Amino acid sequence: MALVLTEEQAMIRDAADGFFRDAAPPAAFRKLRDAKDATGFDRDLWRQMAEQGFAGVLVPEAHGGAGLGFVAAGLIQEAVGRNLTLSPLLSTAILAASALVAGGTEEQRAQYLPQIASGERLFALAADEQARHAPHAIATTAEASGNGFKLNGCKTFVLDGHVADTLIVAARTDDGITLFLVDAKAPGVATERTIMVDQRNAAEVTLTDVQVDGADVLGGVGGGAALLDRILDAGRACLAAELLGVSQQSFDTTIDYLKQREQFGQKIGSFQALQHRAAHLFCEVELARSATLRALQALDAGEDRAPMFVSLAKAKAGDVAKLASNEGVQMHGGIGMTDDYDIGFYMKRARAAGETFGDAGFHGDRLARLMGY
Amino acid sequence: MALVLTEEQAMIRDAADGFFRDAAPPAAFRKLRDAKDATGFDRDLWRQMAEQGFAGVLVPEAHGGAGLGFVAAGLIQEAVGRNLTLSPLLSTAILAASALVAGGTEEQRAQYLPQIASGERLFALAADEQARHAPHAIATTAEASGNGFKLNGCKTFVLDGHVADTLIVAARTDDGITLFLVDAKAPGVATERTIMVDQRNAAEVTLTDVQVDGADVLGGVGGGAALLDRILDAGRACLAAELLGVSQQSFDTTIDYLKQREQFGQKIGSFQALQHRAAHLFCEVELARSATLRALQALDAGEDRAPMFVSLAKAKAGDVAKLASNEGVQMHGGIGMTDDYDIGFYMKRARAAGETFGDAGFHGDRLARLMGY
Amino acid sequence: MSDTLDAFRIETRAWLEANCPAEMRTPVARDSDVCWGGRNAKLSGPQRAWLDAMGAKGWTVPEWPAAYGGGGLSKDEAKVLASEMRRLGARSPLSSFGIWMLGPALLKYGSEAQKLEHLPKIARGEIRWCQGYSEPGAGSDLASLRTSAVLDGDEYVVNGQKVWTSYADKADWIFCLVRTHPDAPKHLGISFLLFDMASPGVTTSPIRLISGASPFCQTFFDDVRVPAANLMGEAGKGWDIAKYLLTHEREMIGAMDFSAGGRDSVSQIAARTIGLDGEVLGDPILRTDIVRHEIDAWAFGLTMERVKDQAKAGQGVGALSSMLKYYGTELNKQRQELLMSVGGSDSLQWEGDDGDQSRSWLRSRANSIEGGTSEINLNIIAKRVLQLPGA
Amino acid sequence: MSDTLDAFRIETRAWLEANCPAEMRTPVARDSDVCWGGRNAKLSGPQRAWLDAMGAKGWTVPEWPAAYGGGGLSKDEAKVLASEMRRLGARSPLSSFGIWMLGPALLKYGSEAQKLEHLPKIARGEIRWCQGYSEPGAGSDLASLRTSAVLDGDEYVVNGQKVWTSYADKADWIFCLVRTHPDAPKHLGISFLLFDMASPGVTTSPIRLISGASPFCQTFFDDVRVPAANLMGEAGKGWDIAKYLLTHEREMIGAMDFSAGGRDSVSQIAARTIGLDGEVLGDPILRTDIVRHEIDAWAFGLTMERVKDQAKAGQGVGALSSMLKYYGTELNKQRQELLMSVGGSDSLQWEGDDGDQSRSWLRSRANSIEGGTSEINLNIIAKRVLQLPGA
Repeated sequence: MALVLTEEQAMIRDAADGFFRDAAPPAAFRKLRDAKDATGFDRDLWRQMAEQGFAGVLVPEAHGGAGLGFVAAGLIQEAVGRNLTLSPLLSTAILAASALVAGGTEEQRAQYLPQIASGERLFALAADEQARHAPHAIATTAEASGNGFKLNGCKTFVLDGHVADTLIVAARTDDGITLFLVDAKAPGVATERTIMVDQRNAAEVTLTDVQVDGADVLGGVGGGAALLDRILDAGRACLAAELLGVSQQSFDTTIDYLKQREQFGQKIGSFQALQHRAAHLFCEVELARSATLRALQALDAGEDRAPMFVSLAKAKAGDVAKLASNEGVQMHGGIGMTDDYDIGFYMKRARAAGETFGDAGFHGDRLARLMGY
Repeated sequence: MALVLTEEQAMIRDAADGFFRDAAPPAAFRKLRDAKDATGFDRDLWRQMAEQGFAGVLVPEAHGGAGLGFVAAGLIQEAVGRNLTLSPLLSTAILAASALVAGGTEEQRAQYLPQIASGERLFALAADEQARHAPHAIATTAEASGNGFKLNGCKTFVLDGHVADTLIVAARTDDGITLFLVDAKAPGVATERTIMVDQRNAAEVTLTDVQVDGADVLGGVGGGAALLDRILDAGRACLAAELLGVSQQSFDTTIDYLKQREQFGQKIGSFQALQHRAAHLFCEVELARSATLRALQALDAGEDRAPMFVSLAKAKAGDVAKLASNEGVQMHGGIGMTDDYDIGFYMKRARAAGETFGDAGFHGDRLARLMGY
Repeated sequence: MSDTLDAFRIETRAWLEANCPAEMRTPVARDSDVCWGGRNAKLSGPQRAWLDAMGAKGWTVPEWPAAYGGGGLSKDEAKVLASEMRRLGARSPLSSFGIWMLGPALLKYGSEAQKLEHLPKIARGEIRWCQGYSEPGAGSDLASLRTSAVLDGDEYVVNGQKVWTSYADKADWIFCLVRTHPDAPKHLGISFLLFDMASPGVTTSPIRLISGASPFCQTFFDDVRVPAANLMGEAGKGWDIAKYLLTHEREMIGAMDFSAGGRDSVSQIAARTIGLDGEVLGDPILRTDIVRHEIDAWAFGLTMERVKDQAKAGQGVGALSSMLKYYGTELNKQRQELLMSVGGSDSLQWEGDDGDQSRSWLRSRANSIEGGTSEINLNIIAKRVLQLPGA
Repeated sequence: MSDTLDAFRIETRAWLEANCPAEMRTPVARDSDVCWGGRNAKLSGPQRAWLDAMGAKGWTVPEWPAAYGGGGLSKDEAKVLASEMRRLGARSPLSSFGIWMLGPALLKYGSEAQKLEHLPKIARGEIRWCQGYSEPGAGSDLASLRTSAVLDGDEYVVNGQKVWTSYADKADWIFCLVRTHPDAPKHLGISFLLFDMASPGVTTSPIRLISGASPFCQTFFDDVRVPAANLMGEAGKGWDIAKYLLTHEREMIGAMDFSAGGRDSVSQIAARTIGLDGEVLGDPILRTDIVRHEIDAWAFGLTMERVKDQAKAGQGVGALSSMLKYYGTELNKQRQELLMSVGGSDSLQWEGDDGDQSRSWLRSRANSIEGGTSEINLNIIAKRVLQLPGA
């Protein structure tokens, strides 16, 4: 497959760029932050995103979605990254949709996928239990009980857990890990919202004797580990795309600033030391772009090597976003440290998205293991 | 202890600087290289070094040495590093002298230490058996035989093994590792010289049923591992000092070149990108200097933490010498790649000395383990 | 000599035991535990007692001359005092830009009248000072500042704007760089002026940083009238004083950020947080990054020690403040990046005490900007230390 | 169309089967396996047969027009030829700076007479070319070159010195940058001259590199007389041709150094040499460095692919040759540093075959210097791609 966008994909990119620039630019992010509302994002924006087909980007057309695939999803996430847009896109449209598409029964797909595409139901993935990503380290238990299971355990870093209607919970059953669809309002589910450094919302979710039905098993009993990896890889690739957007916007903003700001009677962009750092950063952003596109294509094609490409992309895009935003703040000097400028927001988002579902170290280690060393 | 040279040490530094600059500068190194002689260094220079007290720098005055200690030895090695001087200083005056001082019996010390100080006997440490430094991975065996032992095994990277009169061999005995003093001309000892990238000489030494006497055990049967660590730490700290000399000379040469060479109608030293890299390198060389001095002082004081300081110094000085010489070649441009200029010699020596007795990765790992992580 | 010192030690120990309140012998835990003094200081009873006792002896500034409110101690006596305070766990009675920055400059460049007026009040914590250096258009290129001071009779009339004035909203007086000679070459038109922040025409507004609140302000001067006698040093020679102070500041920031006393190393925190896998840290890639950082941090710490020891031994150390500032602050940023990685999602929290780590990380990003950027310090090393040619 | 291509493929396959000697179907193992052509070429029988057969069809340069000795193939046909040659494992019949560098420039800037004279001989490997660009005082600042060419009747008289002329001692002709207009601004006084290395007054001497022997020479011109008709393009406009060629060269070096076909990755070599400890490489710190390198190397490989794919799709890719040159050569240096670490003391050996690794490492250090230093390429990215202002 050629490493270029198809015409359809180029159109999606242009549409997403235009939409987020107009409807959810950094100024909207700032406004939401200052308002400190309980939702943490704009439900009206989410409705518009559903109308645009973004919420259903991974939902097959048969279930009311746009069925555009991962490259398209990545292009939308990249625009989100450039604009710092707050929305349940990742947790619902990427993670939950790919979970249901890959592991859902016919009934589950028919029930939930249209609700994802229409934007009416929000999901959250309750997998991590440790502060450092270790997806198979699951202590939450699911014991057989009645015609279903009883869940007990504590989940951390549950993105959008505070607003989710349905949780996807990973728990340990006799024969491995199993995923469950859990009503967030079910008895025994306690959710505590946490606001993160990047204004995203994560939650601590405590499950105490939560009763679920056998029909709520997602992907078969004991089949959760492989399914979880697929869901996480979908999320990681799209996070790589978002990190790419963060990098590109940090870079562009910084280059603009280098062309405007004067010190010592010269534009600071004329100083060779900054020029060389900017030129190096340009190369790094291009590398992150190539790796990310390849990972998204690999997911679309269902390649066996997709996990390798995903780890490559997440590691590289994460490191580059950190470098781009750090260099951005440093080259902005003092004003880069002020809340009045946006560049600091990109640094915060780079750090948080870089951490989410495994940082560059995690994915470097995973990649090496997948490659046999 | 203050991190400064004592007056005596400052005098030794000045004497060593003067001696090597006059008697064994880089031009002498080049001449020896081009002559391709079988010894690989200048025996007359070695005699002069003995007269100066350099060969006996670690030999106590009671045994005819100067008894100056490790800081002094490091200052001599630093001058060696600056001048690329070829000599058996490391293998004989540092490794063998510290082995005998730390582990020799009264008889062994009385026999060999004066011969080291006078320069008349050359030694080589035959410890490593793998291409990557792993000092306790010893497969060479010493089986009880007669009133002594019979040695069998293969040693690699034996510095100055081709000219040594006496080998210090590490071998495995029933109760651990034991060191032996072995006559290099004893039956069963086969030595093959190898010329390295930096023109130093290493040898492959094969031991086939080599018979040694019980009196040739150094440091007690089974006491070799701890003694070997002490000997190696002495060598590592002095190699750090040599690497510091390599760094400093690479740096100074490069700064001079930046002040002379013109391109685009300007001195290239006026280009800010090169200035910043040079300024960063300046800091790195200063850090290497501090770490090296501290390690040598720790050895002199016999501190428990000496191994940590030694690994710190070897890791830092090795990395800095690599950086300094690589930056040196790059900033010299094309001529830096030619054999006519000396800067390439420093790059070669930085690589080889950095590798010897553990590279920065080895010592980083060792340091982390010593610190408990 | 040693006998005299011993006597001084015994005496000092007794005095500290008698005068340092118990509450002042506990570690500083929160911002309000730090005593900055000043006209509007809100001090607890013990803070006030401790400051007054130490101020009266001049031991807030042990080595300043007694005539200016100092303790008049020798270097060795001052060391004894410091060690005895450490022994007791006594807090510093006074944190003050007056002590750290203005004082040394006043001692070197001030008139006798200025020294007598200002130094004792600094020593006793009566007046809190702030520093008026940077301007919106003059950051790294500080000398391009435009705040003007025009002589009108025996007063200067000051107009302009400063940024990054730490605690300007809490300070009583400001030491301020102003342009008195608009037509002179830019470094020669600058003067060093002292004035009361309560003067009509001075207003301040706080700057919000990415890490949340901040001590920094913007400060505006609108026809502020300052007696000409408040000029420090000669008119047009303020740049020399500024450079002197900046060098001082750089050493302080480099050293402070790096070695905030007795804190745990990254590896200790990581071993606690992540745990070991056998004998080594449970994350092999992060372990590599941590050990590289600690090698540099340790070698840097030894370098600070060596610089000090060489200075004591009377050996020239060159213009090393820029090296300490550059390398120390870069290391501190790296430390914070590593601590963020060690903490994982826990360290992404933002609100309340849980957000301490993320705020420390964000705060650290300013280290390589404030008090001379890393780039400026590399320029200085290249030009002053290495003597590389100008462009 | 596809039918025609299929027919071409069948025909080509048959021809190659018939004409490619068995000896030319084995991988290139040593320097002498590479055929450079030229008047003094020492070719084996099969090399000669293969070169002559391919040269006669113009398939050494498949896409050049047949009138100039080329194959006259379309892009798609050329791809078919390449894939059929790969299928057979056929070696390249001819390595040549004439094909890679001078040819494209001749096609773009040469006169009809020059094309007819030189291109067929390049295609058939009859004449071997070298490049006369750098001078001792003109490295990165190539345009400051001083080799002079003064018109004397209908001849130029050339005087001066070139360095880094690859294989000058083996080449038949040189394409050479000379200064024809000493008083013009430096970029405008340069011309592009072609001449025979056998001309009286041309001497060469090899340059010894730190890695041992080298293909590079110094070349001296002492009153060398060159027909004025050998000027390529307009007098004084040689700089445009030089820039065109340099861009070409940069892409080639960046790509070649990086992806020398099918070689093992560092991790494969490391796993073989060091071995695994459980599932992971036996050296945790080196493993970290290797995985970081491979992430970059892989992402860079994908970027080269993307640049090519975008070019095929007709999407502008910007002036990316500098990026490929800069990043590709830095990666290759890093690869060699890592391989040295993997090999430990074995890789420090110097003599004979045992010294291959250390010589490859030393050779790689030139990658970021030759054909435009990393610094020059960063300058170009900053200025041409990012449009940052000049100093």
